[in-house]
Amino acid sequence: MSPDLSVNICKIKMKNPLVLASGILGVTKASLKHVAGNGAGAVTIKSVSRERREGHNPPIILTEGEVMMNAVGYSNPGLAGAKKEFSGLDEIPVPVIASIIGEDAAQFGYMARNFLTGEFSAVEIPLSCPHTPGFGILGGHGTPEATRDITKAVKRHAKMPVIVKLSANVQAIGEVAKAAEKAGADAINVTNAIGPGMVIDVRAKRPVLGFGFGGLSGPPIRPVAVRCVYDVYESVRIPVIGTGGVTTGEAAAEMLMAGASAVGVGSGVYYRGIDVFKKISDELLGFMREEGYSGIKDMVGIVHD
Amino acid sequence: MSPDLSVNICKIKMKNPLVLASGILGVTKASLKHVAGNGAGAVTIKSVSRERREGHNPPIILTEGEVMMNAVGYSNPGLAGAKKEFSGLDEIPVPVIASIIGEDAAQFGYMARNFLTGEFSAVEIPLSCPHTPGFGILGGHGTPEATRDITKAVKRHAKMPVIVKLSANVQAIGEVAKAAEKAGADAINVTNAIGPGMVIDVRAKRPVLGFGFGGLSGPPIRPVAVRCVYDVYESVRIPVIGTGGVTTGEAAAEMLMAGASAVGVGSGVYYRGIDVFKKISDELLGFMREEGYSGIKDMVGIVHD
Amino acid sequence: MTTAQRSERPRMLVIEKITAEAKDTSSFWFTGDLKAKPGQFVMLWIPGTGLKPFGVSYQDDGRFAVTVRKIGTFTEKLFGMKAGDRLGVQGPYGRGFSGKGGRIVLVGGGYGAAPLSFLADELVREGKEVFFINGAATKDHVLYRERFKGGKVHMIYSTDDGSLGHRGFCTDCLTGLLSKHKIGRVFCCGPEMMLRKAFEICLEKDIPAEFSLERHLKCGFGVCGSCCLDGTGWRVCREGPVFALDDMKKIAEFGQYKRDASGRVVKI
Amino acid sequence: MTTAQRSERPRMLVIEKITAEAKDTSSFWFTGDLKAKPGQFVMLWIPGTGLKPFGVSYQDDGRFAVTVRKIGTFTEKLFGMKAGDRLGVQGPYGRGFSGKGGRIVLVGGGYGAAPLSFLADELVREGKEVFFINGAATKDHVLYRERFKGGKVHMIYSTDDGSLGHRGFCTDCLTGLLSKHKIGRVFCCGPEMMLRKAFEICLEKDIPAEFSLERHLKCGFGVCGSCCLDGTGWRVCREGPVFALDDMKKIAEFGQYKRDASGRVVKI
Ligand SMILES: Cc1cc2nc3c(=O)[nH]c(=O)nc-3n(C[C@H](O)[C@H](O)[C@H](O)COP(=O)(O)OP(=O)(O)OC[C@H]3O[C@@H](n4cnc5c(N)ncnc54)[C@H](O)[C@@H]3O)c2cc1C
Ligand SMILES: Cc1cc2nc3c(=O)[nH]c(=O)nc-3n(C[C@H](O)[C@H](O)[C@H](O)COP(=O)(O)OP(=O)(O)OC[C@H]3O[C@@H](n4cnc5c(N)ncnc54)[C@H](O)[C@@H]3O)c2cc1C
Ligand SMILES: Cc1cc2nc3c(=O)[nH]c(=O)nc-3n(C[C@H](O)[C@H](O)[C@H](O)COP(=O)(O)O)c2cc1C
Ligand SMILES: Cc1cc2nc3c(=O)[nH]c(=O)nc-3n(C[C@H](O)[C@H](O)[C@H](O)COP(=O)(O)O)c2cc1C
Ligand code: FES
Ligand code: FES
Repeated sequence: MSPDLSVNICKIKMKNPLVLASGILGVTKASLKHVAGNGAGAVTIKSVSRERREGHNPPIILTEGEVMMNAVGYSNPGLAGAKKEFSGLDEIPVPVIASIIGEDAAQFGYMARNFLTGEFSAVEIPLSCPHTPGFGILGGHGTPEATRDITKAVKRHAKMPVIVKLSANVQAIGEVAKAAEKAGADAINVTNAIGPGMVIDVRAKRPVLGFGFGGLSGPPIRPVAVRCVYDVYESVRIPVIGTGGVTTGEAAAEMLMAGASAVGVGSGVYYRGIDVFKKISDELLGFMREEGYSGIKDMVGIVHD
Repeated sequence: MSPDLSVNICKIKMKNPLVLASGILGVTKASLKHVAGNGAGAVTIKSVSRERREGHNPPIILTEGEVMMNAVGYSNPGLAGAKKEFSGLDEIPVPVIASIIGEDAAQFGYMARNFLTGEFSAVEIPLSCPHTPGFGILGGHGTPEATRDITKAVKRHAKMPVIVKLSANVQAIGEVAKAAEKAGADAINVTNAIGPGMVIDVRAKRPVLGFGFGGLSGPPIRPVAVRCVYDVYESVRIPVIGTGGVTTGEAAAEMLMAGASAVGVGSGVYYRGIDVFKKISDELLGFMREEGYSGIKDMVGIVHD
Repeated sequence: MTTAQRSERPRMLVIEKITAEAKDTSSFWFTGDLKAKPGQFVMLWIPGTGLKPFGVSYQDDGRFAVTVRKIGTFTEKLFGMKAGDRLGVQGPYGRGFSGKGGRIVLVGGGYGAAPLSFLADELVREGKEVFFINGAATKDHVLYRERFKGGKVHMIYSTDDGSLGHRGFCTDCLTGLLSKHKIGRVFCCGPEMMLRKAFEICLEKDIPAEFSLERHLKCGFGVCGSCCLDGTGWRVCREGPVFALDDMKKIAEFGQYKRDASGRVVKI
Repeated sequence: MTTAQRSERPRMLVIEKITAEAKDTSSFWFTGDLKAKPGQFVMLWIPGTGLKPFGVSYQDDGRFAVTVRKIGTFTEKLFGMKAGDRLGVQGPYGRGFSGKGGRIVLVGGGYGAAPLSFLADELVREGKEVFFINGAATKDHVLYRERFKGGKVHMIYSTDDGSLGHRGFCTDCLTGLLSKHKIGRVFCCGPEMMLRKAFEICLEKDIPAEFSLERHLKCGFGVCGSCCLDGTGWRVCREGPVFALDDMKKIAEFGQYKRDASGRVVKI
């Protein structure tokens, strides 16, 4: 019998453990559908704020060898525009995860109340963007206290699982994860882009990114993400989505073994093409067959045994 | 006229800005000499503690694509052995920087008093190792308070410039740098290995490193190091040594432009061979010629203008 | 297991020369082996100002150029630069024109003529017969009037005010050509309304055709999602900017609307 | 600008078979195209136990082996494994034997015979005349007694107790050979005191020679500095483990001392 790739994490049923990470494509419904057609098990929309945002001035993304760096700055059409954009989601054949942002707990709560519809399978709250003033790390959302307050505010209004997205940049990631769990989070996603970093063009004598610095993603951050997943798995009982640098089936297996129940894929869309989801699924299946795993659960967290 | 590569940072006179980073080779005097012969402007010894340490169980280093990860665990022959090892340093044609470690300010002070001889041109104190229990980040040395106390303890006994080596892992790196400056530090070195990260062998179902996790170095961490240098340059007036992922002349120029007065090179020894120092010097010279810089100073911090 | 990638960041290149092509339109020349295909674009970086896409308009012997119309903030800054200054160049990106077909018609409106002129060079090199319908607002706005003087490309001009060639829509000339000659394929680039007209004509006459679309591009290499098209979700910067007629049918927003820097829908 | 690198981490390989070579000494066989040169070594990883260097002792047709002497913690664990189990293999690392010279002498002591036996295979393949002085404590400890039975390698045995071949130092046999034959080059591997003797003999007779050194290796690929040699600072894992006679002269610690896992100097 062929190994079973399906997972069911906090009531999100997925045919495989691969989730499109927020902010890579996902600006439009059509784009999510395109990604779903390329084999993703679930898709996340690009984070939405109450007000419309143009984001940082381009360049907003660069790659430097295997590293990707971005400072997109949360461009999004705002609550009203996004609500129109993300309706009729039944067109998308896989679960759609919302992503909402605010500058404080009240704004997060507002977004949860006014943006979320029953069409979403879950909502993710990134408390971890490293390069947008007022938000995430720069908004002071990375502390256990802020994590607790924001999670509570969202839980109050969201009639769906709430996923708290953390950053590897936080020192005691286990403590932050515990704060989220205690406040009612249904799952943890680690990690957002890390660093941040700066790339300077030595001829222009200027940082390349319009914002100056930006978060790192891509294959080289995978070891950091795996370590975070490992730490969070030791700290909480809610499921973990492991995100960061996964581009191959073996890398996905590594995340699962570290303790992830599902795996986020972002930069992989660049490194291996939009069909990265199909590729990773196939490779994961091959790996499971070779190593004799019958289902994803058999791998989750086995490094901790 | 050929551009001038020499630098003079807090009385350390170097023929070029490239410093062998601590812990890459540097276990013996002969090894330092070998590196000096391959073009380094200065060399740093592997960190020495009072007691002899065997370090973590191998594997202690791995590479995963462009990332290097290590958890050496501060193996060193201890104060007595190292004192014998590092005498007669005049054999080495470039400045030699000592590196001492302890678990608290008192131990650092003890090492400064008992280990440092006039043969060293400076002493570096790493407060930033991400993977050795009792030391660096895991020893709680990354806070502004610990940084202040340890720096003061070393300053009290060291009759030479004191370089404080920080970690990108620290959230407010500018604050930590300021604490070091205020306590009398003569220079800041950023960054130590970052992360930490974990690489799991999916067939062995185990972390590869003997210690489980380890610090990241190599080309992919360069953007993070550059950003740290940029931030520290904005925060303090003492010179900065920029370390992390430098393997080419352009990467060295990038560090300088971000605000570094000298450039540490560690993993580059692997990525481009032990003559990496000669290679980077030549490339830097070529770059300066092309772009019309007559000396290193002309580049330092120009991104801030 | 990931393949080693080139770095997606601008390289600073010296502007070799700037040549005026028409009113408010100039070509910026660079030395370098871009290896672009006609229809591909580069991202130009003006440090401190921004990053914008421009089609490649010339390429041979280790030189290439883009032809830019002065429109707003970025392009005004660009027009303030001179030969010897440096500019960041990134790419080439996107999928270009197939170049397939025997007797070929190019339909270019405004700076849309830019990528088509590079395509024309290539087609001539391959010995193909090429009709180039070159439309603009007025005679003063017409690009490349000298470029194809050799006669190997049949130039057909069209202006809104009739100051050069046909007066009116350049797509009228397409209808004319298609009824006179057996045409293998039509390649179009220009304002979306023009593209839409050309699309309808080719659809009706059942002529193979390809269209180069413009949307708001931020990254240029398929990551940010700002250029995705409704109907299919295709990225203009990656699956496009050139799409074949059959694919165009599936692009629901074509000729209707696009999105701005925030992702908000705006009418065309 | 850095070249894409292979990853320096163990690959888990199935132990194909384990063959006893002598008392407490076995060869561990793997399937895989190692592409090692004689004298190079691999790092073996037993997850949870450690990582140690072992010379490659066989290699052909997509198979290779290492020959291990049971000595301490790591090797005891290794001897507890069986065919079908998996082991991490990393490398090959280091610079091997040059293989230069016409008529050749190999001098191996204990498991030092392992890398030399792989070299012998290669030299025979090249049609060279090979004398292999194979020294061990007793007859029971002698490796590869069956391996070179074909006769293409002149085997000369030496044991401490005289239970097989010459009784005493295997270097005595080297002196004997050098006085009888015109020898092109000598390759040595074994305990450092044996190497030192062989070195002095070759130095005196002015015969080209190469020596494989052992030091405490931690990383195996030139980064940690645990294997650096006094006099030159060379790394056994990178500039070595094989050094030519002229280079050996510069290695101040040769035959004197080495360093332990902490870097502390210990007498040899
Ligand atoms: C794939 C692709 C290829 C392109 N190739 C070329 C090319 O070869 N030559 C060229 O000159 N431009 C080209 N463009 C357009 C170019 O990228 C810029 O959008 C344009 O130059 C305007 O930039 P700006 O900053 O100067 O104007 P902005 O300050 O951005 O805009 C000024 C005003 O012009 C309007 N405007 C902006 N962009 C356009 C537009 N594309 N068309 C009409 N009005 C616009 C805006 O609505 C605004 O009101 C291409 C675009 C794409 C997506
Ligand atoms: C380049 C290189 C190639 C090598 N090739 C081989 C090989 O082909 N076959 C092989 O069996 N070994 C080889 N070794 C030695 C091997 O790496 C181990 O050091 C050895 O197997 C001991 O490991 P252990 O953990 O079992 O013993 P340990 O527990 O480390 O040591 C047990 C005891 O043995 C002593 N000891 C440790 N290492 C040695 C040694 N190398 N020689 C003598 N006594 C020692 C220790 O001092 C200790 O008292 C090689 C070493 C190097 C550096
Ligand atoms: C271009 C880009 C935009 C991103 N935007 C968002 C975002 O809007 N919200 C969010 O939670 N994470 C965002 N991220 C972070 C990713 O979701 C993901 O956590 C990170 O990139 C690490 O995964 P990866 O290495 O697979 O890309 C963005 C990342 C990139 C590269
Ligand atoms: C194998 C290894 C050992 C290291 N040991 C030390 C050490 O003992 N003391 C220290 O301050 N830094 C140590 N470091 C950190 C390096 O000095 C340097 O800060 C880091 O590797 C980043 O620079 P790089 O990318 O050029 O290697 C070590 C790094 C490596 C890779
Ligand atoms: S411009 Fe970013 S995906 Fe197309
Ligand atoms: S074993 Fe690490 S440098 Fe040789």
